[in-house]
Amino acid sequence: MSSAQCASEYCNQGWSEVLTHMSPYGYASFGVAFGLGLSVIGAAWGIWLTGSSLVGAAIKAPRIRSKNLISVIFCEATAIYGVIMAIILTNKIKAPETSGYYLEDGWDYNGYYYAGYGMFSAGLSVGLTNIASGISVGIAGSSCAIADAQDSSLFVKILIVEIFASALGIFGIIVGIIQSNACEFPTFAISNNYNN
Amino acid sequence: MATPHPTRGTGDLTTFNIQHGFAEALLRGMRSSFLKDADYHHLTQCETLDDVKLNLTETDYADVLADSNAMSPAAFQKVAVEKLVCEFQYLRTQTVEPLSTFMDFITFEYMIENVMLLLKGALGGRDINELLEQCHPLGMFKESTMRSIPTFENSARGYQDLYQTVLVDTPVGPYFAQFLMESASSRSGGSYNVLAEVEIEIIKSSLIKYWLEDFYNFTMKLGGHTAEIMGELLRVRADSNAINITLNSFGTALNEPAMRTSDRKRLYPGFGHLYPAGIANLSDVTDEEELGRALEPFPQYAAVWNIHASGHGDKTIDDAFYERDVQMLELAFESQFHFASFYAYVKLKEQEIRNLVWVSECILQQQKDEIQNFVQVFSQNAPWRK
Amino acid sequence: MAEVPPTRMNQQVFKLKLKAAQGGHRLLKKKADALKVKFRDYAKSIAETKSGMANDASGAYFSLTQAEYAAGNFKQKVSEGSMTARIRVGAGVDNVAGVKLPVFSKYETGASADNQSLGLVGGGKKIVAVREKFTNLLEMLIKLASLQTSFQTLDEAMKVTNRRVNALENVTIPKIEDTLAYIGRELDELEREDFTRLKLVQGKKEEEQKAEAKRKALLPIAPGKENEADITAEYDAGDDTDVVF
Amino acid sequence: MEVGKLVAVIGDEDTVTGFLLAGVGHRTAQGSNFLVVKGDTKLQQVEEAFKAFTTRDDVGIILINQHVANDIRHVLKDYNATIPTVLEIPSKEHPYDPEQDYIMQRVNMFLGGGT
Repeated sequence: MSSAQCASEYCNQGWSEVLTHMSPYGYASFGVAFGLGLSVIGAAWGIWLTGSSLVGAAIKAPRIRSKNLISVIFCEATAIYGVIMAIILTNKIKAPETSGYYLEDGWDYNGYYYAGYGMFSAGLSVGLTNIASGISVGIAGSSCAIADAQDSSLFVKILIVEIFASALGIFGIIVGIIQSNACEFPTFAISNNYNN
Repeated sequence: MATPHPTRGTGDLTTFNIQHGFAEALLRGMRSSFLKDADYHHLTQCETLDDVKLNLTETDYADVLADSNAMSPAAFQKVAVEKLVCEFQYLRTQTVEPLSTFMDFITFEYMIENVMLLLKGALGGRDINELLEQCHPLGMFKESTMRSIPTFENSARGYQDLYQTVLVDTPVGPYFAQFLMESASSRSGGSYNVLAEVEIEIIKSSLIKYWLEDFYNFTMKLGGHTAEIMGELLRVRADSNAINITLNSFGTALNEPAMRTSDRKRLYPGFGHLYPAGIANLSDVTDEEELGRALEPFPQYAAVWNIHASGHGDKTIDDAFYERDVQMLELAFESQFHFASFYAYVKLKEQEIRNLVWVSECILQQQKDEIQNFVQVFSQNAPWRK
Repeated sequence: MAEVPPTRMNQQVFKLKLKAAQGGHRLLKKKADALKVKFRDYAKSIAETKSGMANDASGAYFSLTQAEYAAGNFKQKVSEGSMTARIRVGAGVDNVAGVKLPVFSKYETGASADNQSLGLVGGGKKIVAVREKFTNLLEMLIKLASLQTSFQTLDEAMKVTNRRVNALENVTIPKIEDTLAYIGRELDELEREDFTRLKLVQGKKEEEQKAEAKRKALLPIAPGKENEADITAEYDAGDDTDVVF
Repeated sequence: MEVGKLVAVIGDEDTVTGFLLAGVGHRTAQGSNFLVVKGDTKLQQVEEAFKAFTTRDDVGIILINQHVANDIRHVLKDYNATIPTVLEIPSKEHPYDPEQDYIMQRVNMFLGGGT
């Protein structure tokens, strides 16, 4: 690292330093943000894809408009997965009970970092799978609307495809919950407990 | 030629709908307006045009027919074309770039026809209002521009003016420019000689060629599924144009040795499956036998050619090409997330209108034996679905 | 009739006229029959050609429909621009029973066809078929036109001939016959008048003779008088039956 | 002066197109030898065209669609010259009806009455 560039002691020595120095609370919160945000992006994308087709196809075949809201709801479901995950994760972030600027001695750093990284990954798992799920539900939903407009018997068949696409999001949330299950932010120092 | 460069791509599977999803779904909604097998069946059973009209009122044509007292094949055609144009323009208003440019490209073909019609009418001293009525409504541009085309005096200067002030302003102007330029370089004399001496049909074929090339370039620049599917459609169209021009030139002045390379070769589009090797062969053929040999290396056209060569009484090369076209256009229409479906829609609708006219003409002329000889659109019984 | 003086000479003149009229009538009748036969031929072939033409025409129109299906709307392009007729009709003359009949024949100027490149991008073959069909139809129509003009001319000629025949038959000949009859009647009348006059004169003479005889009975009979009495005795009323008025 | 006479056509678009393709069309600065009768063509126009064709001495035959002929029957009845010959032909939409043809009426009368 070039010290000439970075003479100050507060200067970060590259990304690795940033990432390693980031607080587990930060990681956990980012996990929440990614989980929710990416899910919502996926859902919005899917609704966009479905919605434009749905509206367009409904002009010539108005009967499809309420039935095909199911496709929109499927997309919406991915956002809900994100919200559920976000709530679960948020509930797991607990502030330390100790007061003061520094963590107490004997603080359970293992559990502390485990919880931070775990929740970050759980959020990413949910977010990324939900993006994929949302887009794929959107594409299938778009085709569903168009197909249904021509032949209503196709609706159920394409809906099954949509359900499979939607299931992708569920895989994400299941894995995400399992990932986050073991994450428990320590609220007080373990060694202090032993000492007392 | 300055093919307009698309401002942005068409988008792919995941992003196409963001810009064009609505318009595309709208277009697909119109698929239900195609006449179905049962409709065709009923239509071919009709005895009079009254019956035809009655049967059509159960289809998508009900509304437009209700407002008109059309009772002849020509009137049915007029109504149907107006409906198509109305739908097309509705679609056009719902589109954004680059789809809107793409749709404009579709109309250029008809614009070329209209300009040629006006020019020829002007040479014959016809009434402008009468001419305007005959123009294809899909190829209309600004009325004041159209009106000013036949007003030019019939002289060399007049045609220069015509090109410089009027045609250059139209979307098809560049094609004229290119045509005039190429003609000027191959012959001496100004644009007057060209417009007055070259047969209108040949000018039109040249312009159509430039248009096809331009359209093809534009499609290639769009990329993605559009380039893939639309490119194929245009390539086949270019090829069938080249084959047809060769075939139909037999027995006309175009087949003269001198004209073969100078004029006929210039009508062949500069792309397609036949280009460049096949085109080179085509430009030398002088009769049907040689044409058949020139097409032999291209299995897809050799098959079509064999239909013509084997002389099936009721099936001509035009029918064979139409059948191929319909098959390809159907496939293009059925796939999603690209622009070719818009082109396919217009062409398939045109085929349907042609069928409608055919059926009603057959009924009118009491030619029941021939009534089945049309290429149905989206038929469950089509040969390629069996 | 009255203006014709009933004389022997006029009777002779009218007998000649009658003969001439009957001869003319016979000739005209023959001509009318000849025309009628020809006319019937034409009528038959017109009927045949017209029904054949109806078939050909529908075939030709249908080929146009087929071409339109293949080449799109090309009709408006055909009627645009200036053009020169490639096919014209020459007029000849045919002679039937002294009637001149106009005959049309197709005549090709040899000018090159307009709109040769029509349907270049598709349907050109179909348009060529339309050309052929309509050229055939046109040939047939030109033939029909000849037939029809001949038919009309013959019709006219036949009417004139028939009128003449009828005029001879119903007006001229009866008129001459009437005149002849009148002349004969008048001549007979004159004859009878003479006869009556003769009878009267004879009666008078007989009375005179009787008176004479009475007077003579008183006198001796003169020789040669029996002869006179025999001649008058031949004029007996019973011998005159063959003259009937 | 060209040899031979022209064939004039009065009829609907299909009829005129067909015969033009066959090569009867003749259009000069003075005018053409055909008239396309459309739905909106006025009767007067047709009458005038017919009269013009019958008085032109370079026209030998006038082909006229039967349905058009029926519209101007009054003019046709008055026309009794032999040349140009007026020939009634069927049109695409109106199949040939011998009943309406003056000549065919004569023919049928003759054939029917004569045999």
